[in-house]
Amino acid sequence: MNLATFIQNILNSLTLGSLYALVAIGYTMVYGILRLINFAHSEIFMLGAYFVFWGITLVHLPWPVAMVLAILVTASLGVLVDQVAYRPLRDAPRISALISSIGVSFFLQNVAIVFFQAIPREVYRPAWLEDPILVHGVRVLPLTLFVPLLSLVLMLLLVYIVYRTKTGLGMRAISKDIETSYLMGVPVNRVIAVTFGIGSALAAASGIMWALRYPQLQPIMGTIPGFKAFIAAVFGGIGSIQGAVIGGLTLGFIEIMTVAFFPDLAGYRDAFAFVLLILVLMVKPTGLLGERPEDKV
Amino acid sequence: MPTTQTTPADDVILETRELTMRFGGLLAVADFSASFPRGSITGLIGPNGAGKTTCFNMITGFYRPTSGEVLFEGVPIAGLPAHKVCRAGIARTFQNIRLFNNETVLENVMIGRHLRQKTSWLQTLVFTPASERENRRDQARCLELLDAVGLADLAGEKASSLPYGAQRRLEIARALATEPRFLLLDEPAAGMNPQESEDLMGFVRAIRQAFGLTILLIEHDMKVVMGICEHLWVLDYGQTIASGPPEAIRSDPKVITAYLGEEHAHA
Amino acid sequence: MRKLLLLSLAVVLGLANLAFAADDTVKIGVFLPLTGQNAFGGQLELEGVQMANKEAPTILGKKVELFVVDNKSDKVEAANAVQRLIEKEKVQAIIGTYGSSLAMAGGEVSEKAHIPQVGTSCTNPLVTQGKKYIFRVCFIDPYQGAGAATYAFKTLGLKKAAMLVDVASDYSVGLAKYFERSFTKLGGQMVGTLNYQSGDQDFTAQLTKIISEKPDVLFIPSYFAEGAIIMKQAAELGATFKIMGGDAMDNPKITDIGGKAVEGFTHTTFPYDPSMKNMSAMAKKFTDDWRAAYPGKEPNVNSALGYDAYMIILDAIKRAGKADPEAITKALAETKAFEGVTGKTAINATHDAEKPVGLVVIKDGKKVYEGEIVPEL
Amino acid sequence: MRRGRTILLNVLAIGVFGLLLHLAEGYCNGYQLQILNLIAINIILALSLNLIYGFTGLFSLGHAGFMAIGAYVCSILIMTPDQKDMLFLLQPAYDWVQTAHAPFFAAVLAGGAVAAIFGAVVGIPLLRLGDDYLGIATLGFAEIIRVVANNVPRLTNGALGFKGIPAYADLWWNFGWALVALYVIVRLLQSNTGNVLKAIRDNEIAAKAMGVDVFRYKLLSFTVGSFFAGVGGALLASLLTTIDPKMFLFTLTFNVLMIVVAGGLGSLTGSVLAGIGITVLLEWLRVVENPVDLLGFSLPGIPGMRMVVFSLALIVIILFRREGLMGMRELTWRSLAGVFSRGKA
Repeated sequence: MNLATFIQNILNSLTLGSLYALVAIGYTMVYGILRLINFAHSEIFMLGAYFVFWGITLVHLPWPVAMVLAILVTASLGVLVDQVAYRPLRDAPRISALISSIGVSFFLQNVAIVFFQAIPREVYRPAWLEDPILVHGVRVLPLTLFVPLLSLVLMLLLVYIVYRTKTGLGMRAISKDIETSYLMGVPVNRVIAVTFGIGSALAAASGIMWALRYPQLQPIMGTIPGFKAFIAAVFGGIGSIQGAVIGGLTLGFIEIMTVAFFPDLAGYRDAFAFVLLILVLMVKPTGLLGERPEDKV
Repeated sequence: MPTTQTTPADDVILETRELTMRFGGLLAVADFSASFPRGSITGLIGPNGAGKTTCFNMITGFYRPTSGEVLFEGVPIAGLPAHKVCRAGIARTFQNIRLFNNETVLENVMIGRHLRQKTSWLQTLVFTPASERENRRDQARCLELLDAVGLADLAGEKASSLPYGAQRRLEIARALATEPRFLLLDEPAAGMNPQESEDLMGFVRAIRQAFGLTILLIEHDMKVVMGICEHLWVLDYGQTIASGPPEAIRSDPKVITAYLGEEHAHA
Repeated sequence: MRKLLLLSLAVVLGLANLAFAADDTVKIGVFLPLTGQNAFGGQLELEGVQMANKEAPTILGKKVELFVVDNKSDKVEAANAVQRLIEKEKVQAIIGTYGSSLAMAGGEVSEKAHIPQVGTSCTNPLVTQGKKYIFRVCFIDPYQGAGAATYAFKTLGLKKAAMLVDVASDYSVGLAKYFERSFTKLGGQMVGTLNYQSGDQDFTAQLTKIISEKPDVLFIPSYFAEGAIIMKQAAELGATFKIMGGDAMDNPKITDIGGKAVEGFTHTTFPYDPSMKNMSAMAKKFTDDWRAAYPGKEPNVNSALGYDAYMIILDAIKRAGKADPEAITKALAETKAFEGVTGKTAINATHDAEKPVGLVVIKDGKKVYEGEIVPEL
Repeated sequence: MRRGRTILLNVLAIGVFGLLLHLAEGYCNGYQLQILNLIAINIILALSLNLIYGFTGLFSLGHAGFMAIGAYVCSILIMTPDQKDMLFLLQPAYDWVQTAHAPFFAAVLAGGAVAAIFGAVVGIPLLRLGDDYLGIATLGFAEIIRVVANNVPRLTNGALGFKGIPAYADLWWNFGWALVALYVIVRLLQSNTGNVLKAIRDNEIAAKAMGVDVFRYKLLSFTVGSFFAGVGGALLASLLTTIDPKMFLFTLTFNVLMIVVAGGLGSLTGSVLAGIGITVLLEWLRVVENPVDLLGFSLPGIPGMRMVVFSLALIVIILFRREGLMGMRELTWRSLAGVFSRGKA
């Protein structure tokens, strides 16, 4: 493998990995607080991408405006999903909310199939993202840099919210102990709603960027990225934002690099995530940075 | 460290040697060395957070001690998994009652029988005489146990539907079903009114007699502790601060300090 | 609550009964993937069938009634769907489906029930193998793969080929094999075959590897959804080789989604395309009617195949003189020169349609029908 | 004696049921038979998952993987060598795959057994994980099985899968196996070992303190569950006569999970009832995709609508009846008698 190809692979990994990471954060935030695997997250991701499409083609909004609006709409949708499908189940066994989230996921995906139809749609990309720059024989698409950079900005913003704001404090309190948080006067339901909002906004942002990177809209487009991002979140230690980022990047690198170095294994690529996950869980049963729940006797 | 040996060493059923547990930087229990004469009722007392339940967890295999040894009838058992400790003949109850809530009272006790059963479920599949006989016998035995704790009438009820005191007794019956020789009771009188506590004392003495048990209990209710224990061990911040018969402990200034704070000790 | 459930059940059952049909109709069942992974193909084919039904609503003086069931791109559903068409709707013939594995799952049922089934675009040889009641209006993959290889090697003079294959798609795996077989037999060299799985959207690792192997042509036996992204990513990574594909890439949206990246892309197809120059009268009529019926939406080959599948059944009924399944089957097997939108069709001994392999090239953002090629096997 | 009466009633019920099957075989059309067969298979799958999750508390999402194993093993064994010769178009099968052959009963048993072996082998490392982690790891296992099936064409014929698998799985086989599954799981749960499994579900720590080797019993439950998942997969393969890796996507596991939850986690009769209900419901819902003529109005059929309604139903069920149809209760002769005598009163 020559150097240019190698650098190309690193760039590919970085882009894919940061997208996984961004989606993974949404999973990890909700899980950290509610211990819920929000299966609907991948459909939120898909809808975010579609909303931009509608914004541009139907309402003729400029691209950045459409993007911001889509993120806001998707965030509200995420909050709505929580209010309708999860909130009534807060005191129920956890499986109930899980089943509910599977139901919501099926529902949103099939509604999308009914209304958007299954035919893939094109994605508008601003020209400045598409024209490649040649650096020492390596073709760099501005998009390839734009994706990890924007992801980084969003992650930093999130870290600020979680560690520097009152709402963030509430989130951390709830994730430690929801009962006590109620007693301490944390506005639990509001904080959870905000969490869903932020998680969904991130899903929308990553959905949009995913659509920019892999330019096509389909009602089922969220399934596989959502799945893998969730694996990344568990791998990194679900509940931990840093873990989600590390997990997402690791997964991106492993998927790309294994194919790069062992092209014969390319057909097994979708299994890498799981093999990796199972290996890590064998050694660290709660993922890389996951906190070990205390075994209270 | 004050240790008073009241019985000859060969009659000691369980002995701990410098049992120590660290959680990260926290020293939960330090060098707990104690011995328990066969047939005795011993109390383990101390303020909240003193490390009493941690001692229980180390003896019963829920925690692997950082260092130290537990000898049960001369055999080292520290670090064995909990189910093997139970199999060896040590049973326990929990501070926060842990019943199998969705199952009946009788089923709860039957689970205690399980490790003494010889037939497998595959035999149940084809109704072999051996498994049928064993199940009948064990059910009868469990009903006897329930009778002994006064719950025979409630055998078919769901465990979670029992009143609090009955749940405590069920937990003890379930522990007895495993045929232990050493029984650890974690705050058996918690949440009981004086009359219930009084009954409990009689009950504990009775089961020691009936089942040939050695009993170690954690308890905060001093009336219970003083009433039935023949020997006490006192922990504070993981350290063993005193040990001896109840009367001696009652007047030990170190114990009073631990419980009531410095100024009371000299009052 | 329970009463409500019963009530709604009764309503549902009642609705089902309203859909009964009179005796003087010919019932044709349609099972296509209208949702799921293959939905884009199935939806196009359904529109073709429906348009044919609109144009030829009667045969032998009887009304032709269509029963459409979604097989959800799922084999279990496909078998169920056919079962339902036969048992519940009592259809006399069945159209379907897009996707070979779906056609095979449904075909087992039709074969057992002795109901003729005409496949639209299911190109795997196994679909009709050893079957009495299963036919198709498309050619098969060995033929198509050889066509693509012949065109690449002979016509374009490309000597080194690579492939990017969807290992989870029987269509993709099969077509790749036949392409490779013909290409190497003709004297070409395979420099690399890389795999992916249906639903993947990131192909950068595989493409980076392929680019480093410097092939002259990359053959992607993909479905259209993945194929378009593959080409887009290949362009972004600076690929300069020619890219070719099979009939599953034939979709009017390809230029919308692929943009500049699909320029020069060539794929084999069934001999129909709205951009065809010397169109047959039949094809011309279809194109005009389509444009009138669906303004703003270009016809495509899948719709044409759906249309042909319907028409070939009607043709068989006409020749048989009755709409009895056995008679239709017999007449279908004897089809010698059916004039379809996708060319003059003969059903051969293995129940496959014999028609030439068409070629489409994307030029200046438009699909251009290049002509036909006779595969050298 | 009550026990004697229960046995008598059970034998009678099986007899009546057999008669019903016989009648069904004569009077039902192929479509209805297909649904009946699917019901039997779904019941087997739901019972096995309920054993693992509802009764032992092991959150396993690996059912599709075990079904795939059972389906492939059984198919390889019941297809004739000639058939396999024709099937393996792209690459020839391994010799042992090519020559292996067994009668149907043995093949289904083998399918279950291999699935059980896999269950035990993956169970040993995975069952140490806590709930959600176990769920994701088992889901991962199922996905790995599917990916491997795609990539080892000499064993599985890759994406082409198997076609023309002999259709031995008729009503008698399917319901016969469903009865076997029901019997084995009921007896297992009635035994004291069953009590132990439920104890692990209710309170793992207390179970340990009662001398239960928790890991061993988890493994037992997981292995028995995997066995019947494999059996279900094997029967499904022979019923559909065609399989490929795409069939065993994780949505398959979710369908089974849905039946279990709808019936009630920890209720076997709930699983049976929900197995019937949901299989039938899914078929009925096809109506919503058909064009409907209602009082002169003609509504076009909307593809995809069925799953919209279905998922909506799922959400409504979980929101308004979260413990499922039966909760943890069972339908027994006694409770039935209770219903009837109350009805008279």
